Amino acid sequence: MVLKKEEPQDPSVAFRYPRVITYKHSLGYQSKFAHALKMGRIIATKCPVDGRCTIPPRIVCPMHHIRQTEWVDQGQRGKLLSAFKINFPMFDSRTGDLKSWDTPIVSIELEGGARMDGWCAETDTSKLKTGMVLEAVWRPEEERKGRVDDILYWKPV
Amino acid sequence: MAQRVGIVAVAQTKFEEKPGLHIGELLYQASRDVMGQTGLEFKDDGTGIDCTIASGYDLMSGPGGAYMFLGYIVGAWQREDERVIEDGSMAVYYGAAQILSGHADVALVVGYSKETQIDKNLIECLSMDQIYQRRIGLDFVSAAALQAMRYTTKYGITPEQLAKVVVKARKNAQNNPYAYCCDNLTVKDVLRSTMLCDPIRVQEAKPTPVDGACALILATEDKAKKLTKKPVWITGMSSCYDHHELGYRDLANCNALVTAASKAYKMGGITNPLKEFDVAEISEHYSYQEPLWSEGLGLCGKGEGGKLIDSGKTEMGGELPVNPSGGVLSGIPHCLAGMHSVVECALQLRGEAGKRQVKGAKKALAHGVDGPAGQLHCVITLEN
Amino acid sequence: MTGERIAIVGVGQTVHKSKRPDVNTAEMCAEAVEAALADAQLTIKDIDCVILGSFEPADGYSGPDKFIIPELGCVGKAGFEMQNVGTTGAVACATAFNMAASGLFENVLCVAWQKMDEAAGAFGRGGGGANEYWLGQFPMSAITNFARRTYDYMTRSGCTEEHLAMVRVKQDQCAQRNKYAQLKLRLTIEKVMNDFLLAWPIRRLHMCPTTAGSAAIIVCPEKRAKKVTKKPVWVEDWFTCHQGGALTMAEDPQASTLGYACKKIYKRRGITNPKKEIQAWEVYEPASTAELRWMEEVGVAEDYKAWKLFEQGKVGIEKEIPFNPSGGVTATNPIGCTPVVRVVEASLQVRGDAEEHQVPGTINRALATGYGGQGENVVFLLKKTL
Amino acid sequence: MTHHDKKSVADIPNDPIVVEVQGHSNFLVTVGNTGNKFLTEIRDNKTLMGIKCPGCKKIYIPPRTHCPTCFARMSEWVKLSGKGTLETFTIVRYAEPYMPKEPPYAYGVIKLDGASTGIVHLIGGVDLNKIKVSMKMEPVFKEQREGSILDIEYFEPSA
Repeated sequence: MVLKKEEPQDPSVAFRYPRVITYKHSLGYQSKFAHALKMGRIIATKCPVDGRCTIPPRIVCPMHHIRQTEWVDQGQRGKLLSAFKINFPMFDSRTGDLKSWDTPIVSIELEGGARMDGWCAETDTSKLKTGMVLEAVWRPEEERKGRVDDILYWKPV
Repeated sequence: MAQRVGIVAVAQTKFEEKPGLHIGELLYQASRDVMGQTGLEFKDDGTGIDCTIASGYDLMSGPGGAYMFLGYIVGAWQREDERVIEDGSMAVYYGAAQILSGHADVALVVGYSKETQIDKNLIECLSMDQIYQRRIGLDFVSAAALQAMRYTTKYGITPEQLAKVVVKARKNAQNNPYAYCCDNLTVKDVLRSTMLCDPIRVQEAKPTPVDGACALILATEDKAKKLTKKPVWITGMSSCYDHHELGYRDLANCNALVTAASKAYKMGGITNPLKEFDVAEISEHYSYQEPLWSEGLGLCGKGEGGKLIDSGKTEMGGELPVNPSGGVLSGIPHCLAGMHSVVECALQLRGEAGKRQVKGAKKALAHGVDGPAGQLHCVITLEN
Repeated sequence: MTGERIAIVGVGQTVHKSKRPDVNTAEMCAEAVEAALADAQLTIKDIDCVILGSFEPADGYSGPDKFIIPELGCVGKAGFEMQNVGTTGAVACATAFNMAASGLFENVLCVAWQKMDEAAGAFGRGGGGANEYWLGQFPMSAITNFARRTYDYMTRSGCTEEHLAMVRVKQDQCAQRNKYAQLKLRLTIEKVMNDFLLAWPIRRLHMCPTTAGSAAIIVCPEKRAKKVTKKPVWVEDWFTCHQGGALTMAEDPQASTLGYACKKIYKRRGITNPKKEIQAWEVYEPASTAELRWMEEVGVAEDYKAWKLFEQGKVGIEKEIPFNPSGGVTATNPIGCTPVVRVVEASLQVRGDAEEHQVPGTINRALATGYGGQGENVVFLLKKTL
Repeated sequence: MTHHDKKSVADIPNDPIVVEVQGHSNFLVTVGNTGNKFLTEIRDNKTLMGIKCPGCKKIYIPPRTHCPTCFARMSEWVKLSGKGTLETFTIVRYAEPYMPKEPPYAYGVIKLDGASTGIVHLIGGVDLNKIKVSMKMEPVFKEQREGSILDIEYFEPSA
């Protein structure tokens, strides 16, 4: 998982082959979710059969295979499900760089029922207890890009 | 084949640039369409669809594992979904083999591709071996051009003959409501268009980018008869690999296609393809491929592909209309061409091809190709 | 199944290593094919269909089969390549089984590989597109997945870090007896517990390594299989269960389809007491800690009690539960090829040819699995006699 | 449950957004012993080597370890003159980031004397419009060679 330090001495034995592929992914039906993030809101798609809300939003409910057209506001707070810290540098899949991650990753069940991941302001994981209420802290509106990291982190209430 | 495999439903989306659509939406549209036609859903008691087979390169969808959503979008939640990393015809091939094996009774085969989100040439360049051919920057376009030059010079195929292929494709596409490019081209227009990679001109290459999806449902003979009044039968199929290094082959021949075709014809009981087939859908990514693949498929003798075009036998109303849909030269996305061929053949054999219908079509030939300069071919014979 | 009954007549694998500078990817695959052909006493001329499998973004290729095929001497043969992220190898095996059972072919060769020494910077590292573009900025990987899974498991079951270390030590003991395995570390519980912490409770030693390796199997229909070999390994059944990224780890940290797949296949084959009726297990565990939950899901331990079996020393090659006698995935992990290695190892157990790490007694039935993503599983049942 | 539930989501737009996602890679491509020998000979001695199959007696270039048709292990190296005949060519007139040169430039398949196969490489040292099939060709090597197939700068028509 860590890039090899030693480069080959002889290029005829091995050589580096750097390559970047740029994808222009359309968010399609997920676009509304991105627009909501820009507005400082979290919304989720809702299954018409069992009412389960999902983030990332999905075109169909995986279990019932029925088109999900209803969007539900998920509020700004949620209950902590789990938290863990990564102690080693990992690739940032957006930039391809190795990066240290010192804030814990938390799973949260939002008021609207959907579950999602986020970063936590509290770096001491021993102070994070399952069930405690966390609140979203957003980037300033002008800096938001319609991505999940528009939510800077979650902080205990 | 020990028993026949039936195609019970087919669907395709309109092929066009759809930059605003999520890639999963394409897949949903096509798969929902065939499931709606048959009323089949994924069931685990053997009364519905048993498995899903998709086609296409992973790197086309996104950086690594991006098609993970495939399963639940088609409704295969906690079910079998598998992916053939080749042209769509190979997914049909595998789907049919899976039914013959008895492991599945009903299979959903899907293909979807979104060229607007990616540089298609770059992805194809990534198919070349890294040490020699990719290092010098070869991609599928330049590989095809090398083949085109070799083929046309060896057998004296003229630019006019090749231009006719494009004109025919675009003319046929005018009868196909799903087609992307259906402009009124003349031979002169084609020959005047910009040179892309000698001897291939821009109009002689597959239009890109284009997005779309196809879907089919395959079933065992018994189930197919119950599911539809108009089943289409897969009677023979085979794939075959050729050398990867272009220098290892004589590019004027397509030995892999000859092998694949002879195996498929033997299974399907075909001895004179030009006479016995009523319609053919051949994957021609570049104009020279129609005459060359025709030779490989045994529709004419070696080096006679150009004459076959001139004879008009492959036009609509001819002895064997080739690509009534317009085919790949009218714009079919990457890795979907072969599956689209099967879908179109099925529509022809069901008599549901609308304005592009070949009257009374009973036997059809579908062909798919992948790899540089036709390294991997797949041939499927069908009848109603 | 209504098609032909099928058997594995030959298996082969490379010696798995972290680096293979002496060969390129295609040549590495050829080694496995040579081994499988020698094992089956066939030549490449006998093969009429080739099914390939690799996780292509880690190859740097779109369609790596194109350049691998000539090196395998398979020009002019039928075939294609399969890919399904983590379960790639398993899907390739299933495809080869289907092709052989279809009656279209006599001898089907299935080859899978991964050369991870090349792929340190593979496309899509860190989760890539797997999270549907959205959660992409989170460093998602097998490590974070299994940190969560294990954390959740520990809270539910009450097992301690020491138990997790016991699992790793058992795997190492098995791997030391397997000449093809990559990591042979002579571990102790202390060594594991003091290892570098990646994400609590996952330590570096708990995770699967990056491996360069390849494996191949040859599959034949019944009649042909009986002619080719005296020791065919019959493919009794397999079940594929993918949930296609339909759940994020936030939604269900224990999301797994292994239990579901096992229930289905046991029912289909009339297996009521898996612990007795299956004598050898090769279960894909990307992190050693996952083995605990997997043991429960396949039915050799009660829910959330598998760790007690380790405490009682009941797991091992000569012990009550011969789980992963090859050393498993934490010893060797050439991604796209790993499930094929499971099938190869399970076949060797059934034949009684696993040498040093052979489970004692008659192995009438063995179970192998492939795992991928966040809960994709393929379960294979192999038998000595039909 | 809370006031959020009543909050309308209708005012949130849903026009499609296109995001750019990048897939990065930095592969360390292993050439292997056979390829290594071939590339080292080019680098150190400006020599092209073919490899001969003991079964079908064909001589392959670029070399590989196993014969693509009979799967025999090959180890017999054959020194080639490097000269050959142009079997086919093309002139690339579109630009892509992975290309080794600015277009237009030419590729050709050169059937090498003494080998059973041809090799694909760049064509240079000639007016692109004057390239003809069945020209006699020979390799031009780079001054600075590093052990890659691109140590051959291009093939040019023999004088």
